[in-house]
Amino acid sequence: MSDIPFRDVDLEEDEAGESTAEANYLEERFSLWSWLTTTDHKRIGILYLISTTFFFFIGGAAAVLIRLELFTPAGDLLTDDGYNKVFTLHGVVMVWFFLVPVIPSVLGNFLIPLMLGAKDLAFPKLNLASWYLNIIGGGFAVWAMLAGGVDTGWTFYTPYSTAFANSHVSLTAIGVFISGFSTIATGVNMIVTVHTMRPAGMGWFRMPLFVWAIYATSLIMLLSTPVLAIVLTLLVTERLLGLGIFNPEYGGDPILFQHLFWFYSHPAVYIMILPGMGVVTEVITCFARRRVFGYKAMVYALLAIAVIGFFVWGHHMFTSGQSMYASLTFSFLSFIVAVPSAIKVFNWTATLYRGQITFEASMLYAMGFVGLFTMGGLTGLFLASVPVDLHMHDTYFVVAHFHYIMVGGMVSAFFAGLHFWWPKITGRMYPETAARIAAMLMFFGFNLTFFPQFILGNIGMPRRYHAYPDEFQVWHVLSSAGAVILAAAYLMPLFYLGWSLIWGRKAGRNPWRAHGLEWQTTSPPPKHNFLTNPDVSGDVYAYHPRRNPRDE
Amino acid sequence: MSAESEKAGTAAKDTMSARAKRAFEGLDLFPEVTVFAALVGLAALSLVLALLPLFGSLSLVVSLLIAGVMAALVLIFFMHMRRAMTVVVLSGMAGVVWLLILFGLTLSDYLTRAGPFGSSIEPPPAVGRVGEGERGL
Amino acid sequence: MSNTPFPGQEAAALPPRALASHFHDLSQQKAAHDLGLWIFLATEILFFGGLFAAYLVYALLHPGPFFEAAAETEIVIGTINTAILLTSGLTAALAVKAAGQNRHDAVLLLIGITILLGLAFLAAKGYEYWLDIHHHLYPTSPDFPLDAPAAKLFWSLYWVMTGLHAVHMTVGLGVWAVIWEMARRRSFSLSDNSRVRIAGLYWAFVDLMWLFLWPLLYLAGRAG
Amino acid sequence: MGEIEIILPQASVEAGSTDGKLLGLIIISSLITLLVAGLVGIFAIRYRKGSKASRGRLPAWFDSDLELGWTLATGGLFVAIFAWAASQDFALAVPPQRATEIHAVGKQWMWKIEHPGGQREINELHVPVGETVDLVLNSQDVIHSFYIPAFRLKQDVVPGHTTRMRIRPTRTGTYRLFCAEYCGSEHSAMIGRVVVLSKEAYADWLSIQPEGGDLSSEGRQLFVSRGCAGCHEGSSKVRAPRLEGVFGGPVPLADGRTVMADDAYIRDSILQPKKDVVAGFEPIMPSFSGALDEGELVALTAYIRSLGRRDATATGGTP
Repeated sequence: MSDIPFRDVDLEEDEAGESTAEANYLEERFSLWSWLTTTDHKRIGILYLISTTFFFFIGGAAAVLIRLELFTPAGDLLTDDGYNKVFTLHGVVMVWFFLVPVIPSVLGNFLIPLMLGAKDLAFPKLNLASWYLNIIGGGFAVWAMLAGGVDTGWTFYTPYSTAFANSHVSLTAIGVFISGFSTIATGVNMIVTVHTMRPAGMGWFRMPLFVWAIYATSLIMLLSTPVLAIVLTLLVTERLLGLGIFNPEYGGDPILFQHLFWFYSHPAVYIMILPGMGVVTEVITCFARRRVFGYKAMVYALLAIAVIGFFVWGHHMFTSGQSMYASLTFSFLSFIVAVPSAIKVFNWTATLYRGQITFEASMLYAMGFVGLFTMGGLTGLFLASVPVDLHMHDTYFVVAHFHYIMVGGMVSAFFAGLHFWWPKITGRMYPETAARIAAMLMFFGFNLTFFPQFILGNIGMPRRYHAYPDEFQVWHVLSSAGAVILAAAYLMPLFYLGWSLIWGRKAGRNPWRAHGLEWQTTSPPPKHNFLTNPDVSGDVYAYHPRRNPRDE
Repeated sequence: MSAESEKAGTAAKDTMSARAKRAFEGLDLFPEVTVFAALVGLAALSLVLALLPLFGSLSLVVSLLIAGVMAALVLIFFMHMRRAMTVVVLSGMAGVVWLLILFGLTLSDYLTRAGPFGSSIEPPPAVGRVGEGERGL
Repeated sequence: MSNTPFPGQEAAALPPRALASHFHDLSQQKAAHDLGLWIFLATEILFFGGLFAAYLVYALLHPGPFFEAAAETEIVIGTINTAILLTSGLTAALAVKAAGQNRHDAVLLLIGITILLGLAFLAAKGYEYWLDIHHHLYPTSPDFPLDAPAAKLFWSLYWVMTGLHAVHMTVGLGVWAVIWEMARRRSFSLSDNSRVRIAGLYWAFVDLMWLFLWPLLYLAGRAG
Repeated sequence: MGEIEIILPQASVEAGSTDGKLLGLIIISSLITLLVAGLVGIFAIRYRKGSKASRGRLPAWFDSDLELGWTLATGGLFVAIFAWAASQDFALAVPPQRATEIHAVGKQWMWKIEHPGGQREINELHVPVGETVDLVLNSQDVIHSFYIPAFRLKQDVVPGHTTRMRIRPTRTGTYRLFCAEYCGSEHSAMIGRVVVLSKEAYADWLSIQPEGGDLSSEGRQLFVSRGCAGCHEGSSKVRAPRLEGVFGGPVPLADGRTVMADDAYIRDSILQPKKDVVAGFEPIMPSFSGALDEGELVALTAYIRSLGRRDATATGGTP
């Protein structure tokens, strides 16, 4: 890396150069039909942005209902079945229709070809198909919700889901199954693009870490999602056709369902966090004006998480009746997978050292990410320890832990990335003050919502309880209060980002003076991404704390 | 264009065999046909070994080993894995390796459960199957 | 320097249908298509892999009744189908080879035979399903002929495994049919385009899965 | 029976050692969090844009040695925590010696408990302090999970499985019992109490319970009334193995294997007689699957166990 000559970003950028011969991708054609049949990766990214935002607010509405219900110990707002359906909806929608696609399919779609100097992903039609599969799958989930809901929890444990639930399990499972193909299609597209469409001169170890993160994520998507697909197929055949792979009456083993399910769902947790790590890396290095610390270690850490993440699924099953020897094996491997995560936290922190730090909204989100991800990761160690997990499993401690990773981590990272690349995506600057306020409000609201849940879990409050004994109330009240703040904070970007679309200042090519190839083209980029060949000779992390072009 | 192909279609009826002969003229059928013969031979071997009481409870393992050899032939000669890019070979192998991860760690539970093998699995007292056992008497 | 991102001039020299606009040359496009399909096949291994894992676990938990149940499958039809599939694998492989040499008539003929063999497979499979149902060999049947509960585990797996394989066959036949029609109209260049090669790879894979289903479902439990 | 204690007490042997590990983890992770957050905060202030802090090149050791050091340190720390956590005495593993067995059956949405003397209770579990009790757990429908926060223990109750949880209460009092695995509509109502009594109080409590009949004598009645005795007893032609002394020892099977005659084996033999046939006998026993309910099975098993205990004192261990 160090043998690449230091080249800083072009200082004399011409804002006048925006009036180019080719219209940008947003203005190229306007009709709805042109959007719905587009094969342009940037437009598909926008379609994904719209659909994931839609699902985020459906899932968010369910979360609000959950927190309102838990404000009092009695189950007074919703019926017990109603509550069970709401938390299932929250889980299904947030996991499969928001968290899994949100960064790979929105930012990944938009940015991977740009970062690689390519015209599009390798399979543009497949890319569009993956969006349709995603919304068809989501359509099934919403249909199930409107038809009366589903009450199995997002984990679909048998035999409850196969033989006892009277709700729309099959419909939901089919929806998730379809969305799984969308995930696989995205994964194939990303991997093939990274392998075959890098420009000459961009070796593997010169790729931006965001590309690496999406690459590692895609590996997990491809190797885990098929197992989810088959386990859901078995679930649906058991419900609809009376076949009985997990039926205890035939000697089938419900624990086998859990093995197969978590073979997907634990790696899926890494699907939901690795892209966030990639985003945060890009943001921190840019606003610290410092070359990312330990580039190769970051790459190897991503790949290590992707691979070792497949060896740890049994830590969800310590109390399930699985063999204690298996539990200890999985426990050990779960501690091992924490090491690469620790490497990443260390490297982000070290990147700040001797930097020239500014605090744009994306930087605030990214710094929040580092803190919250650290807490989420460390509480994961609690759950990886067999004796502590025997106490904490299926309590609110688990709920708090994975929300620190998923919401504190992934959602923060998504907002960091959305703000960071917003000028590139829309050509407009967002209002910085409003964005900073939203970022800080989210951090505060998030901690108020979820920190009390660690305490709840510790004093024994089980998950998925519609009503609960009185002694837990004080912590639930705090948590619900935090949720109100969090909900308000999540609505804010909708308004100020919407505002910026029309009234925002024009961004220019490179408002952050960042180094990736995506900043070499106009904002928003033209249909074929680059009007002239992008210059790949520079180092994407050639930041220098003493020469900050943004001082001009 | 279409008229032409229609004409070709009618012509084909008359001289099917002649056309077929011409279609294959000079097309090298090897190594595919050889490999096919080997596959059929292996399948026959597998069938015979499965029907004979030679290997006892390992019989299925033998069948699967033969299937593995057949799969390798298909991969190498029909799917041209030999000539494929390294990354293609790697991705194919990844599928198999991850399958082994799935098997291995799942078995780490089943092979080490407490008590005699599998003893923690018991059928529950199911309703509605009364008397089923008597039929076996 | 064939790898420059924007060699518009080079691309213009090629037939318009063969090269998509976002690739720079045919070799890049071929690499992308091959890799894409192989990755998809790797996911298919894991898709069937979940079933193999279930088979493995239950064969270990209930060896007796599981293999007794396996002895009830229609081994004759299963074996005939194995032979049919192997033959169709040969014709498909030859079709790919012929396509690489732009041998139009041979490709049409070979794909045609492949399709007919695939249809024969599905017909035999359908007849077998009819026999199975006739013998009450499905778990919800009140007259399920085997006593041991675990026999129903085997038969559940039998239906799911063969059913999914048949779905894959059907998809493969659909792909072959479309390609056959396109090839008949000569609407793409056989050697420059990846279609026949990709379909051939997919077909070989479906073939390959059957090579494992056959011993697991038909040969198991026969000895002695 | 006092009020339920709401500040989580340590009421079992496991509670103390689990809490020790928990505290250790809290301290370690708080320190790491403070370290990371502190460094981020300090760097953010010290190296904010325009500050006077020096921004020279990083020293050479910073890049590689520090990274390696941090990686090894965290790796070592994590492995050490694993070893510490794994060192806990897992009562969940195969019980080394037999203890009082209390059967619990989970069903939507209640816990049915049965004591060895036949006393039954619902959503309440009375146990003596200072003794070891094995809870033998079965489910009639879906997966439940038997969770006693004050004991820091939970165990899933899985249909088709018999799972066990060894509890060792150390402190009298009344504690919460939860179902921790989501089991349907009234999951949150599937809660109860665990009452830990002094040994005397437990004996008193047992004596005032309505006569449920001794579990094994109940089993004896079933053994006769269901016709088991016809083959497994008496001096008639040997059609079936005698069951005296069988429990707790090895049983040679017709196919050459040997199994340990434990609860699971007895249940299997009743429900699926053809699965493990004893060497020297014909597989002629009919299945009683469906003919016996969960409670009757438990009673029969208890009777056969009582037959075995007479001369099987030396075979306490399980494989």
